Amino acid sequence: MSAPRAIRKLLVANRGEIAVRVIRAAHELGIRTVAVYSDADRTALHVRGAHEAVRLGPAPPAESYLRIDRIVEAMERTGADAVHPGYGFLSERAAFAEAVEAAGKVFVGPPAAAMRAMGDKLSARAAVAGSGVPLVPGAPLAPEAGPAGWLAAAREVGFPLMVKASAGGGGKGMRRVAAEAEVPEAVRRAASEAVTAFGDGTVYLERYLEEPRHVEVQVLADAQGAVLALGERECSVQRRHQKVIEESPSPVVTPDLREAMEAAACAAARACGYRSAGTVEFLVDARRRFYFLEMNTRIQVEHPITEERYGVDLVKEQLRIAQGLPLSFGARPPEPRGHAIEARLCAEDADHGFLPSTGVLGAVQLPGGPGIRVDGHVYADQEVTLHYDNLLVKLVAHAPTRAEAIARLRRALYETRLPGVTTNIPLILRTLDDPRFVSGRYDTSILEHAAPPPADSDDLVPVVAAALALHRRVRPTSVPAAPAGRSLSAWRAQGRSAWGGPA
Amino acid sequence: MSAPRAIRKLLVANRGEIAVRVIRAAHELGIRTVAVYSDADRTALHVRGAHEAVRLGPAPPAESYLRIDRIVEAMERTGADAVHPGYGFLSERAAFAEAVEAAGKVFVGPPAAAMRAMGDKLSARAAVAGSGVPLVPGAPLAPEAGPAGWLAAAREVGFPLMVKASAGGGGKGMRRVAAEAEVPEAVRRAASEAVTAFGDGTVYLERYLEEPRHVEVQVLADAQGAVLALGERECSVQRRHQKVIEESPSPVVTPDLREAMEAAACAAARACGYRSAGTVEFLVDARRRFYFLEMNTRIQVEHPITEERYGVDLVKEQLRIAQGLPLSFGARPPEPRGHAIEARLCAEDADHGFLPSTGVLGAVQLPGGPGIRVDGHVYADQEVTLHYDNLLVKLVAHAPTRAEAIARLRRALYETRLPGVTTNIPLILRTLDDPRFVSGRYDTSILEHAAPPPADSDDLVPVVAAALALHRRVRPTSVPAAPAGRSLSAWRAQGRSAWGGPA
Amino acid sequence: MSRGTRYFATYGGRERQVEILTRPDGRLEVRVDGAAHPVDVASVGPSGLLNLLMDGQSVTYAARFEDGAAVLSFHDREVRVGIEDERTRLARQATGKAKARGRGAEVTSVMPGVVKEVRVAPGDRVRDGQALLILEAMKMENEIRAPHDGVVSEVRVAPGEAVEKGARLVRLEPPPEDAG
Amino acid sequence: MSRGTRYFATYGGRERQVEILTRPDGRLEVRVDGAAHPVDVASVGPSGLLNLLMDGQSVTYAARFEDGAAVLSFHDREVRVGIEDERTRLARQATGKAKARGRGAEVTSVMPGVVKEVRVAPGDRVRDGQALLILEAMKMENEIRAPHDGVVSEVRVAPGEAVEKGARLVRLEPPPEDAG
Repeated sequence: MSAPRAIRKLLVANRGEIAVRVIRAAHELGIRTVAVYSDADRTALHVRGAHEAVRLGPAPPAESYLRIDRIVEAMERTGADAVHPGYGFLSERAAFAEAVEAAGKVFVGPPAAAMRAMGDKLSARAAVAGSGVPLVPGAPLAPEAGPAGWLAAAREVGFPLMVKASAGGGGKGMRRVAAEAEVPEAVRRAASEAVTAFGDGTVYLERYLEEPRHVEVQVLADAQGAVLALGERECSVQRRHQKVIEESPSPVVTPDLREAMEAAACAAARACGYRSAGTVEFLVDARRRFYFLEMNTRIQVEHPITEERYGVDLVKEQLRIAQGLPLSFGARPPEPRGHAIEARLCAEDADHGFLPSTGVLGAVQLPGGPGIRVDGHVYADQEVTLHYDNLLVKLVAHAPTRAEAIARLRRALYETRLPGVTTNIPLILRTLDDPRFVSGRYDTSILEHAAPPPADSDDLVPVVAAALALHRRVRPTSVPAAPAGRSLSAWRAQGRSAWGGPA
Repeated sequence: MSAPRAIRKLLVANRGEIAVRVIRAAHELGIRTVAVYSDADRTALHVRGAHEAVRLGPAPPAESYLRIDRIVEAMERTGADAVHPGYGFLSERAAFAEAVEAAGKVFVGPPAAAMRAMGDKLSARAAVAGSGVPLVPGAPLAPEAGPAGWLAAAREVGFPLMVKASAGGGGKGMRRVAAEAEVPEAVRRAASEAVTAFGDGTVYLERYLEEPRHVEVQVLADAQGAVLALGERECSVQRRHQKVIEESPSPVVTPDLREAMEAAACAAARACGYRSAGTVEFLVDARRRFYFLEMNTRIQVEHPITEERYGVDLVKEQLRIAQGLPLSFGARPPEPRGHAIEARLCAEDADHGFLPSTGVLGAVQLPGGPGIRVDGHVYADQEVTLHYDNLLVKLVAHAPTRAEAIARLRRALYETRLPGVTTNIPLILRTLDDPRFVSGRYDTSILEHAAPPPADSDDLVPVVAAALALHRRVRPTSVPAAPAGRSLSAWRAQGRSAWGGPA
Repeated sequence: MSRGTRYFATYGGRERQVEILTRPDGRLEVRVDGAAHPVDVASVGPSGLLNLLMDGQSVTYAARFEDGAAVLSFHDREVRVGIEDERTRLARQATGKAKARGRGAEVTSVMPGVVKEVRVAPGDRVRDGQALLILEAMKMENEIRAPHDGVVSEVRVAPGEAVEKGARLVRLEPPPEDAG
Repeated sequence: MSRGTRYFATYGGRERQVEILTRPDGRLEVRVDGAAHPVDVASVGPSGLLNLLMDGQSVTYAARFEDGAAVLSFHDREVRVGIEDERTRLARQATGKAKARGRGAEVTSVMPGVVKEVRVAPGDRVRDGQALLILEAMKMENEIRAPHDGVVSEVRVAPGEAVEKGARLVRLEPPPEDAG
């Protein structure tokens, strides 16, 4: 690892909302930024937001955002002295951190050794085993053992179990297995997905806990040796192991449990010589016992809910730590305030098997007002493609109480318009109304048993709305032709005259 | 005043960002909302955000938002049981509150008697005079006294002085007078503006303090008799007496001064039997003496900076108080956190005499991320007209320290795009860089001595940018015709092929 | 006021007649099964959104048309309303009912993606739920399964091929009568 | 590579020649006073914004054209660049210099608004800075003042009239020679 030093120019090796997020933090610290982009992202917000931008290659990640060589070359070309990897892509590849450091540049993240220990879930279990952190029963899996060997390992762990990518995260390379017959196919598919997503097909088995809650603890560790926890995030609202809604504090975590989990998280971080921001994930069972799941050695998608409660900018802290500075707030984190919830707005048809939705965004309308934070990368005319993950916007609501935060998030979702694609907003709204969510008594299966979309009502509004929309379509002669160019007043006038004046 | 009772349906008698703001608070409390609109606002965000909407009349305020009769009629028609007046328009007209209460409905605001006492600046001075609140030297003005009489009153007050509309606010009906010769014209113009803006041409004279800072204190008073202050807001960055940037806490206010000003503000509120949210404005002179200026008996444009620091939703508190509920946070306000700054983004050409700018907004891009709150009413294709004030968006930055809040606001302003109109963003950015602002040592004259826009540099970017933009215009044959309808990919493709691929 | 344009809307299992008339003052009047409803509709912005004021509600929505239905996107849900104008209905009635479906069935892609792997070939017998092919979309691999028992009569895609939503992937014929 | 299109840009008190060429691969090359600059420009969204990558900068801007100049809106400022293509320049040079300005001057409206009051009449002598009329815009009353001493030769608007930005309001002739 190179010695800490001042960062003057930061290359952000990512795209989407997290690239925008990192650029924001850098600019607030007076650090110049360099964006990198694939051909699909030429006009993306992170390209426009950064001071400079360098093309990496064609749209597929393997030819752009996963190209370590091109990213290091872009750092050389622009004179960037540090790189922030965001999440996903190269963020947990120790080889990337090493390549950056070999070029004499700063990697904004943990030491490569800590990434290696924690990035692989198997070695992570080994790393924390000695530190008293409780572990879920599990077993490694040798590819060469073949189906028979896999089955033997599976029997040892017990059913139901999970096949998981060792290098994984975000639900990719993950399969739940209920019975022995499913083991071979699940292992093959998980390994194949893991190769595609992470370039590493190693998978392992882990006991599947019943009614588990997914609760994670945010840690910060600086170069001076301080290791601090900033409370927990409840991440049990998941579909296909992708988090959809996260909240802090967790409704299930008592002050005693929090203290124990924070201590375990700090112990795990110390066990691997951690530095920077990191997240220790736990499963909490129905009896409030917790088990170490993995450590994410990067900034997490859902980090804003911690930031809102603590008034701490975690990305700025990462940048401080990478420069050898101590944490901004001294020896103790600020007192957390209120309750925060994040919803991930994704381009997908949640009511039809969570199918991804693609298209061109129209005039997006994002919410605002008190206690609403928007982290997105959307803009009018943006093409939503299949190349990257389908997260468009993270909405965070912060309020004095959990009930107020839920009400605030609801109203913000009602304000949001992302025309041109189908989003999971209807599902999120129904989840916020789900009695299990409202009571706080839910586990990671909540979305599997989600209420279906409401049945058609006898409300006349849809009937009239459909007729008016068709009327407009079939009677174009009754309206003036849409003017060329941007004569929008005329277009608006058409809307008025065609559809009638005030009631 | 009618007895407090539960509000089930709230009519919002306003437009623009404050109407959107009030609707947000109501929806979070589960209260149904009714918007009212003029013909210019048929598709405005507040109309779309509310559950119901009622047309008031043509665009001019006198025929729509100032029509008490039509608003009360809309309440009757929709069954609204309460009205929130926002700021401006009818918000400080006691007659409006009385008409609402005569109809058996709830006015969300102070008792009409308190509005009358404080709404008129002359009676406000009288009301607080007995409570030990320090007053600026001033004098009433009899219209019938004529120029000679006015001049006599002006001599008594002393020069320089201000002519102010008694019913005024927001810089309207206000004139600074440096010498005797200017008195008659200033009085006539101020009175004329006051008639237009407030329907009341009464004006008065007040001594003009040198190097004054405009600092106001937020108060909340509930029906149970609690009267609390929530710190101050520094509002000295003004142009033509319109606030442009506000911050909290004020860089000039010491803990002792804050305590004294909060006590004076609460005394003023008690002196007029106040209830609801209100703001007591003070001038603070170079020697940190403070003088009562007026009390605004409504929610204030800049209320969000207080909300961000205290974690309190002032509009929700107004709605609670109107229903007879005590303040949500008990006997003491929460501890404030960090520093908050608001910038008012207006459609005006600040570099050319603050001329109003009108037009049709294009694809607006609003900022987000940590510590950024956006209160706006903008949307793509919105027509910005001359009928209403030119406030488009309020940006609020909240951070642990003043320096971080300034840096955060700067980066948020850089993210903001409001194509189609000219805005004051360049002026705001230059002000945030102004050494007087950075040091916190500024007074209400800061914008009078603002730095001019920077001179042209020898940067080649503008040269190339201009040539490329013209090239696109004069060589239309080299690009495919813009496709009809929403084939935006083709349009984007045009942009790519015409302007070259990746460098 | 003259007779307006009639539409037939099917929603919530019920068909209603909607008549849209232009009043002499240029405003629209909407009648649902004969009952007049005051409405006001305005276009919002460049994305084809409409704002409808009706029956004490302010509702903003977008509409697209698919197979004789309007898919309406409200802020919190998508709703499907069968909709037909009078002329279309008369024309359809004159040419008889819609053609009966053929016996075979197409398995179509429910999402855009790239075919990663094809698991079946023409002539294969498949079971309800059996994986026919693997489609990769947004870095997730999705198994496309048989909607019922049958025999593959045609495979229309090959590995590596990009497909749109609704693309026909595999044609399935009903299983022979002796199939269990 | 063939000769490109030439533009003449005046900015910061200096004129530069900008040549834009299309390379064989379809990309553009920009030369400023002969020196090549790698650039990449792309349209962003529906509002005519352009993003320019050049000399280590990512710059997003909108352009409008007024009187032979481009007004460029960057995120933090508006910049005016005189700009002319070669053809226009040649045509202008052929027809001689722009006509000299007439001796009288028009006072134009610097903003859209409604005329509230007219303070002068044809024949009036006015002083530099004297209020000619009152224009109301956004509820503020603004005095439109004489840009120099002169004599009113024509008043083109009346109270109550709505005027656009740039509208001619009053014509001022130079004052008689004896004016102080």
